[in-house]
Amino acid sequence: MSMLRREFLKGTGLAAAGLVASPAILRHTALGQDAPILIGSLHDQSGPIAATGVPIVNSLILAVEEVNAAGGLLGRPLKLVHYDTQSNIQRYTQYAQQLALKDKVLVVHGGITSASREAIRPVFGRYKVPYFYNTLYEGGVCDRNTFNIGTTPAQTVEKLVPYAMSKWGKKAYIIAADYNYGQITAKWMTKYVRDNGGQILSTDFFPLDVTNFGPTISKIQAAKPDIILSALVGGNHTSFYRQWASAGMKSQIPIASTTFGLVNEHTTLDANESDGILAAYGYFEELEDAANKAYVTKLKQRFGADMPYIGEPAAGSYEGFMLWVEGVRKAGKTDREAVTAALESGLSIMGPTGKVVIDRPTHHAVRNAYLAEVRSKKFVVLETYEQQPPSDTAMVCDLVKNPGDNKQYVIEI
Amino acid sequence: MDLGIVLALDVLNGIASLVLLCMGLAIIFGMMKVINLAHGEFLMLGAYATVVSANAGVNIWIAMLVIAPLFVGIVGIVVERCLIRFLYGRLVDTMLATWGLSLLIVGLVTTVFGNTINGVPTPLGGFAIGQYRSSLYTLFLVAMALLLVGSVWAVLRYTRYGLIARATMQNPNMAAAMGLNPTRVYMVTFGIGAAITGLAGGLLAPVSGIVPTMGGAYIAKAFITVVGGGSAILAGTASASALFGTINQIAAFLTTPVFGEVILFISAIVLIRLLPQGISDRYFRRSL
Amino acid sequence: MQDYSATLLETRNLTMRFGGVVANNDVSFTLKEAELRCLIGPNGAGKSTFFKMLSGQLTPSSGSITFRGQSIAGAAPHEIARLGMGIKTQVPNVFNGLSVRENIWIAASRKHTPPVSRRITDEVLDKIRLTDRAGDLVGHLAHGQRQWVEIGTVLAGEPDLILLDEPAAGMTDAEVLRTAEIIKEINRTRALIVVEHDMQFIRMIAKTVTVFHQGQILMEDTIGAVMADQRVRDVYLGKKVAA
Amino acid sequence: MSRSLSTGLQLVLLAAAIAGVALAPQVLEIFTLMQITLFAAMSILALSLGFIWGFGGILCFGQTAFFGLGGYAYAVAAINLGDSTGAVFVGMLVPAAFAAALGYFMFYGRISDVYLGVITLTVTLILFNLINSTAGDEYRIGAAQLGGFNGMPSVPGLNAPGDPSAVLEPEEIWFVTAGALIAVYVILRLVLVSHFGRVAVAIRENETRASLLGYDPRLYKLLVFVIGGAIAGLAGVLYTNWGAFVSPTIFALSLSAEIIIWITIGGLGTLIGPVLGCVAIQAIVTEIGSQQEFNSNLVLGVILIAFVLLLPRGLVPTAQILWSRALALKARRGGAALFEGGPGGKDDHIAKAAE
Repeated sequence: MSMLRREFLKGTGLAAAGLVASPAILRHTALGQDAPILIGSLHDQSGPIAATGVPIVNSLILAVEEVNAAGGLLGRPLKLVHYDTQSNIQRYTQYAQQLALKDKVLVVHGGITSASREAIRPVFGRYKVPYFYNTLYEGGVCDRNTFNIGTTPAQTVEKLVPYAMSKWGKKAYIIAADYNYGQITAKWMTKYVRDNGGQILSTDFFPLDVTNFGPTISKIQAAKPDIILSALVGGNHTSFYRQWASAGMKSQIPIASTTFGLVNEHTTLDANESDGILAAYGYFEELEDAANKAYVTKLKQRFGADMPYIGEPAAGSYEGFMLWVEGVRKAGKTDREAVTAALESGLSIMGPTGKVVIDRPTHHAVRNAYLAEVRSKKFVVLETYEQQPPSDTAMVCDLVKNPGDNKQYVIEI
Repeated sequence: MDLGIVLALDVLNGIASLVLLCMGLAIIFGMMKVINLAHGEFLMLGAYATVVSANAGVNIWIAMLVIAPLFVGIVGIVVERCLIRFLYGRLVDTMLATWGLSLLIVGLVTTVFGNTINGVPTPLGGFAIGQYRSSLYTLFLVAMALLLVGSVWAVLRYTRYGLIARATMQNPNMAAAMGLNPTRVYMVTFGIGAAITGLAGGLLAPVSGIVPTMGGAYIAKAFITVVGGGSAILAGTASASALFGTINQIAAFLTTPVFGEVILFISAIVLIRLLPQGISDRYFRRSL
Repeated sequence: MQDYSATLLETRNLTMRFGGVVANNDVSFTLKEAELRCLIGPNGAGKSTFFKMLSGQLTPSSGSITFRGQSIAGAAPHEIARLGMGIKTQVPNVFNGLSVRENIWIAASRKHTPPVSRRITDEVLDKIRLTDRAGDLVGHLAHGQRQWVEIGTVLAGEPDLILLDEPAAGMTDAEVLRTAEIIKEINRTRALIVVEHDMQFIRMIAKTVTVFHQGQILMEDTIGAVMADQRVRDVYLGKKVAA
Repeated sequence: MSRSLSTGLQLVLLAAAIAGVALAPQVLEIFTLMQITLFAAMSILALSLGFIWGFGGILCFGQTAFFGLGGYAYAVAAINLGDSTGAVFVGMLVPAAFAAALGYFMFYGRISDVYLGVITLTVTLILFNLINSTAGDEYRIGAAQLGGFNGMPSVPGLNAPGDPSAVLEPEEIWFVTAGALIAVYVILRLVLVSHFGRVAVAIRENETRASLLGYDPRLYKLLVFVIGGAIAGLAGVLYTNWGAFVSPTIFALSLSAEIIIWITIGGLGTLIGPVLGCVAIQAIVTEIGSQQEFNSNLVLGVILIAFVLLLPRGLVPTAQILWSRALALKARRGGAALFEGGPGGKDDHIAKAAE
């Protein structure tokens, strides 16, 4: 197993050598007609957030290879300049400056947590490098230089909560990670539970390093909810599902989550710990359409059987990348203003998740949302919601009216 | 009433987890005055050893109770031979080296196994107390903690190694004076400390999320508990675990886990301020 | 003019217990201005514990200490030092990582301006005969020389009362002679209490001797009377037998 | 080396450093300048712990508590005041006051050694946990939203004193940051040759002896701790200003440990050592992220272990020892006495400090 893995890594390293350029080589690249178009990538490849970062980078590498195999962009090859941000916010800022000022990339795809996005977004704004944030997040970013491709709560929570309530009951107990994403998602959960005539028994927040959920499980039992709405995040929080199942609670109170699967919980947990959990995202690897099948097959072929589960962040990054490529094609040049205008023109691509369009007023994506249930360590997609708009961010953001806007709004719910 | 029993179980579980987490660190710190910052990674290695062997078809109990401590114990001895033994008496250097070691282990495990690994389900299932349900595995953890405390006590109290260990704790030159090879005593001690930590990792594997960086969530708490407990390995670890475990679990139930943690930390500071040498030196002066 | 009959230091019923062990029991002790007193007694007689209580390193279990009429029992060491007491401890207690000159200078400069401190430092260096090693790290010196450095730091602080715990230990014969000389010289203006085992040395300097035994004062008299006393002989003989 | 010569040499080096800072924007590209601005800010943090640990003998595992408080205090004050000038002082005063309270609690409570380390570490964890859980809207100070785990984005940058509209350019921020580093270095040097500094070092050497000579070790340690806290706060201010961003990871345990690593690698008991160690490690860690072959943690782990085993005294003391050996060899040949230590020759302590 380990030998295989090492062999695989070596193979990947060699294959990637020509593609993921060493920045040292890039320092003296001439910007000639045949010079590659440089595309920046900032994702965590080590540390706690690497579980999300690795599939994203794999997906971007695939996207670059596909474009290059098809003759490149405007006749020029693409080259990915990637830095491992090491799950450290300071590295994000450092490498963002490096991408903008030294490598002089034309676009950057990057950032996983909202904290990392907010650290680098101003850097790209200041040095005028278009920035794509492709991960699902809490919504509210309003910045003409930034494109947010991932889903926001209005696109997923709005579907998940009523579905779970109609299936199981009206009394909900919310458990969420204690940071902005969790806090804001919990607010949206609360809103949709109330809108559907339900009741919130309690909302508990957990710092990302909490591993012992014993007291919480007792507390939930004391409250006797019909459903648990979970926005727990990360490896440590996976403990909750384990301890919940081992207390024999899984058969008693069902769980619906907007985060289950982000760090492959459905594959790392045992089937009897995870079966029946509901989740909603903009993408599932199990989607049946042909575009997705092709995408998944290519990724698995390219990176071997060890390619982790492909989640929304990886697929979203692929689509964000392809959107920018389409924007450049339509504009006929790589100039920032021209590409932004092209992207704002209602341009769309067909990605693994289906059709993706940039919503002009918010710079978010109008895209499909899916609802799925875990069965035998796989997601089974139950519902498809076509072309969901980012209606949450739309409440606060209108870049057509205020093109100079540049902040993340907290949406009053 | 039922809730009271469930709560009491939570508290016991909190104490038992702390005892399991800290014992290995306490032995290494108490006897060798080495602060092992790779403690969390030893724990992680124990969990990985369990999960990998269980996924390879080994019986879960053997994976947890035999393979995990054995594997991490061997890792501990290798680490002691290759690294720690050059640094005895240099507290800060050992911290630096074990910090480096912890990064190295995280990096190695990530390189070999990737960022996530398929876990093992919790064995044993649940049981009911009135209308509440709790996990039998929790009771098993409590029993294992008791067993561990009992065995460490018996070893220290009745075996030749225990005698040597106690002598070394009181006076590092004692072992040499008794005609023993302190190098071997240290090597064995480090190995045993590592093995116990591996066991703890194995025991926690079925109830934790298992990722290469999981050790980071435990190291600070273990460190604070061990120092708060004082120099007596058993009395110190047990009493500090009991105190902190109770405070943490009750505060977490009544308020939120954040305040559970914060209150635990504040009580640790108050404890150290009141008893600067740790609990055991104040109340259990001549204990093990 | 100093009043040489005035009391400088007085302890009343001074007692120190460690758990069940009584290290000092009911010690009442008086020292006059500019007096030189020697303390003798076998190991474990409580001399060092007595010094530690005087200098503030230990807080007495009960009893009082007055220095210049001020109660100092339980005061912090630096407060007592500021009142004018200096101590050379049994184990050399110096700044090993600093040079000889820096050691002395630190002591001298607490209450003096830099030029005065430098002058005092030079004088003390001369007195302890380490001028030519002033730049060396104290940690690199021989044991006897480190004793000298510690005595030097005590002198540089210009205390009115100096406590010396085994000043001659580890010194060569010549150094012992020199120590005795210095003690006598200091004693012209200041009071001293000297703990020592070396009876030769005691004979060189002693006027009045206090004998400690099992934490208590056994007797207090001139050197001649003490040496002639049967109880003292028994104590020391007993010690030899025990050893 | 005579004292006057070493003072002269130091002045020459200082002049060279100032000239280097002044010329840097001319010769370096803007990105490199921003990178070394960061290194300069971190070097100030390294100096703060290098001072209290190397010269005050206080091993603080939680120096990031003051660093983080400085960063947050600056951010909150700058957002509320509009002008960054006052905010810089707030960013130093808050951590200094916090260090004073914490130091009083520890030193006057006679807590020492490893217990001191545990308390500082625990305090840092508490701050991290508390700030981390301020994600809700209700946690705001004036106009500043604390933001929990995500931190506070768009922190106003430094502006010309009194004129909030004149936000400094990267070159000017470089001058301010590097200037602050030099100023802190010079101030610490002066503190160390002052009476206060020499007593503080004496207390590090032997606390009992110092108190028996009439110095109150608690007071001196407290002052050293407060100075270190204020400097760490300044580093936090400059760090926050560099990234225009502050988040709870500024309190992270890993950063606390990293500072200790900088100092150990550079050389404890020197002032230049922590700076060199900091720059070296920061540069290495940054470079690691540019390569794809190995996991970053793995590389850093190997480097640290190699350092401890091969160069336990740290870079600067090892270089000094080699240098003095070379000189001694020369002296023996030439028969001249080159060494004359004396008060103020702080580098005498290196042998000890490297333990």
